[in-house]
Amino acid sequence: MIHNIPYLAVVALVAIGFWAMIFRKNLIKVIIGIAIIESGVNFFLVALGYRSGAYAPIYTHAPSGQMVLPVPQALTLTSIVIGVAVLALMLSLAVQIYKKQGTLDTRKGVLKK
Amino acid sequence: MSKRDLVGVISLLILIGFLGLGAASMREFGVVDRAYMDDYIISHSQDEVGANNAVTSVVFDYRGFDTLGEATILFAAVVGVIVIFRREVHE
Amino acid sequence: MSIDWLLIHSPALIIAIPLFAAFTMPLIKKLGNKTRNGVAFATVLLIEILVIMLAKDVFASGARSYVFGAEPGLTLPSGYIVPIRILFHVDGMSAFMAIISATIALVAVIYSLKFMEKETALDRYYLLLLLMMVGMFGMEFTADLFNMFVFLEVLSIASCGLVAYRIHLADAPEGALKFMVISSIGALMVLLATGFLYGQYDALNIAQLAKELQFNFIDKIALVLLLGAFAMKCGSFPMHQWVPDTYSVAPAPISILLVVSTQVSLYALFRVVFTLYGISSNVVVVGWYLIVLGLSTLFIGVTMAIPQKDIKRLISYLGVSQIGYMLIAVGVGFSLFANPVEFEIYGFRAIEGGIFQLINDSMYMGLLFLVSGALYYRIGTRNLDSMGGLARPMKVTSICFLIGSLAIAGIPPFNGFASKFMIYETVYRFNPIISIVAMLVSVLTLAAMFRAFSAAFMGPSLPEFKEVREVPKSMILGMVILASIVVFFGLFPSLIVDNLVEPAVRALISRPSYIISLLGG
Amino acid sequence: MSEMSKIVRSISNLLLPFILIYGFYIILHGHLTPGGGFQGGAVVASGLVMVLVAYGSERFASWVKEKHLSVLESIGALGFISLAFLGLSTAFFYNFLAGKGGLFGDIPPEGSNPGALNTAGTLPLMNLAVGLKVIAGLASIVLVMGLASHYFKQGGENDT
Repeated sequence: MIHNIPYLAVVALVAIGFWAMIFRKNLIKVIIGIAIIESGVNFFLVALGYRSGAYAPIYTHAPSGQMVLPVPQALTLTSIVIGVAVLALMLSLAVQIYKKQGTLDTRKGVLKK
Repeated sequence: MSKRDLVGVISLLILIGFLGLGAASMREFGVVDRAYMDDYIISHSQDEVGANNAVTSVVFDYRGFDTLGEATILFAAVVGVIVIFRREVHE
Repeated sequence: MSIDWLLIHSPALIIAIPLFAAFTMPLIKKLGNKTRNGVAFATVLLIEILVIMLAKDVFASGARSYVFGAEPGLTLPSGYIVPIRILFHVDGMSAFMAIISATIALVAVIYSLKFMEKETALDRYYLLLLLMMVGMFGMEFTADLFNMFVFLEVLSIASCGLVAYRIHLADAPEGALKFMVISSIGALMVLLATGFLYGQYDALNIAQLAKELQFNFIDKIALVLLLGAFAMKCGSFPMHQWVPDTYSVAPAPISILLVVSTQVSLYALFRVVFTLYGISSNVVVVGWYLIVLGLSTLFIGVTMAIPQKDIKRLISYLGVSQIGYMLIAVGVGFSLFANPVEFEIYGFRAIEGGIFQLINDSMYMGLLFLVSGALYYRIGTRNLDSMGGLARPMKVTSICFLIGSLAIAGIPPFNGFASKFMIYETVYRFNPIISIVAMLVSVLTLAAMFRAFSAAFMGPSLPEFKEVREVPKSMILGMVILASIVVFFGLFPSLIVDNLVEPAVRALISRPSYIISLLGG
Repeated sequence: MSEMSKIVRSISNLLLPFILIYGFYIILHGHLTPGGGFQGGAVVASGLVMVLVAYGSERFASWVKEKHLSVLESIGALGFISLAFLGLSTAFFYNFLAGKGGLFGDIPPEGSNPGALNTAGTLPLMNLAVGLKVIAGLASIVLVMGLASHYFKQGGENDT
């Protein structure tokens, strides 16, 4: 159990993100919640690839010893870029919503019908 | 506390318990017992691809197709933002 | 460049050619509108031809796999035990789905040529449409969980841009944002599940994971996450609210592609259930989960549809309820999976009914959305109360709407009847109550569609619609293609079931052959 | 966004060349050291965004047009997918330059080594293409959003 603290931190991040999504009334905060979940998942992927005491999987001037797993790092890179793309789109839509309705409050019409 | 909040709290608690149990029963952090795919890449990235950086060899060679998808996503997002903020919508 | 070479590389080319065309779009903007429309049309036509060629080959001589970045056929690196690279695996089911997506995309482009003419930035419109197509094909062909996540995101982001395309409409940013929130949560759940599975088995390939799966606690969590994510994305209860909001603001050709994209999520759900987990999971629990999900979706969708005044929202809610039929049929089939005798008697036929319903649904839903788009094009409103008497000026449109509504309600001789009858028949043997509920929903669907038809097309001609004419020819062509498919499938259901649906279902349920064809014996 | 003070502008002028060089270094050495097209592209784009913030989006837009950026982005994406297409004699995404001895065709010595630039086949070229794409893409996102916020502040409607 105590060895799994990084995974538990992932659960905490995901939970915080979902909390923000469900209970915050400001659209920007909902989007921030999604971004937090996103970072939690990225953290999970990177944590899966770690080997205790190992080095980065790069041979340029590499010290001798084990290397950590390269695939999760590549997956995380992909997922970070996807996160940026999603964030950019959602924030643009939030700007347009604000312009049309003059509010970002989810209780006042936005996203509720 | 409204009904909606109550549903939210309950589903959040279920989620936390569920994922928390899963995280606690995962393999120990830092101990990788099976890594057939990753060990192959670590040992072959230099002779197959010729790259010192195994991560880059995964990103652009072994899983290059994912990276094409990723580039496509960024492209689509840029186009989407431009479409959302265009000034004239009728010709 | 022989046919053989083309067939070997076609899984990659079907993705790569539209991508290439999409990336060229901003460069050819200067060459004029004709060139742009020509490139978009030529690309989808070429892809349709390639998909049909590939599907014919797959149905005739078995599944094809493709390895990215290594010699064809070398799914495992020589002398090694696990796959390293990204693999594509095109079996009967993938080819079946690809035919649906390619056909609908072709119709959408034909319809868009006139329908979208007055909008600006059309190069970006066609670009995103092609990217949507790429996302669907990627999800259908891939045999890699992470790759599936990537294409799921390609699909959602491209569709989000298109849903928000008519940004001047009051609800457009909201509909798009709702869609984006649901999609990104779904995609993150898929990614989390991928992480759980990767952490245990150090594999991302679906066949490799299926081979090693032990169905322990963590696998169960991953299953729940994947089921939840794809159920959310296919618009089933309780996450169905985004569907009408999104469909009603999107342009009509995009709505029909969104219908197909929900079905692609459904395909991913079936792929997870049948191929990734299959018999090693608790089939009765998963089967009943699908049945309950389907029943609630069926019922909620149709009850929400009846009071709607906006024609597109009405059709969208009916679309939600149609998803329920497929979930029920496949759930019944899957819950009998562990019981070979009963599975042979009616379980297999139930799945066939569900998959046949899938192709039929995409066709008549597409037809109905195109008709609603045609009405919007001519009279500029989606409100049923302000329409009336349009049958006289818009004859073809009204006939198409009639065909679509009879098909969606399951009236013979249209295609909806053929597949729904298979579902009633088999589900009745499983549990009569479910079957009766499903029939009841059909009656309610008929009532909703009848109301819409009489409100829009019947009655006296209104004075403000004196000037209304039939829509342009390319839009008619798009509707007529779908209407003739609906009629044809309804007249010759056994032809379609034997030649298209059965190979697809055989491929879907045969988990061992999926594993063997990718990883060897 | 409007222009910031003289101090900010001068400092950003001073920093820009260093950021650009650092970013291009990360892009070009992607196959040897940590980094690559995405990371280096993000660094360069953030340098451009710094200039945008310092000078305001209107002045930036008079130097760099959004349509030029989208052409650059298309070229980067096309370069990337063309490199993947060129391997099609074997398979899509086949690394057709690695180990052939020509351009980027050397094989590095096994194990730890100081690293030679002329290795890794198509990887450096793909890094460059992706880098170009990311620079143009991220810069145009920020530019479009900046221009739009300026436009909205003046009470402009976008449905004219």
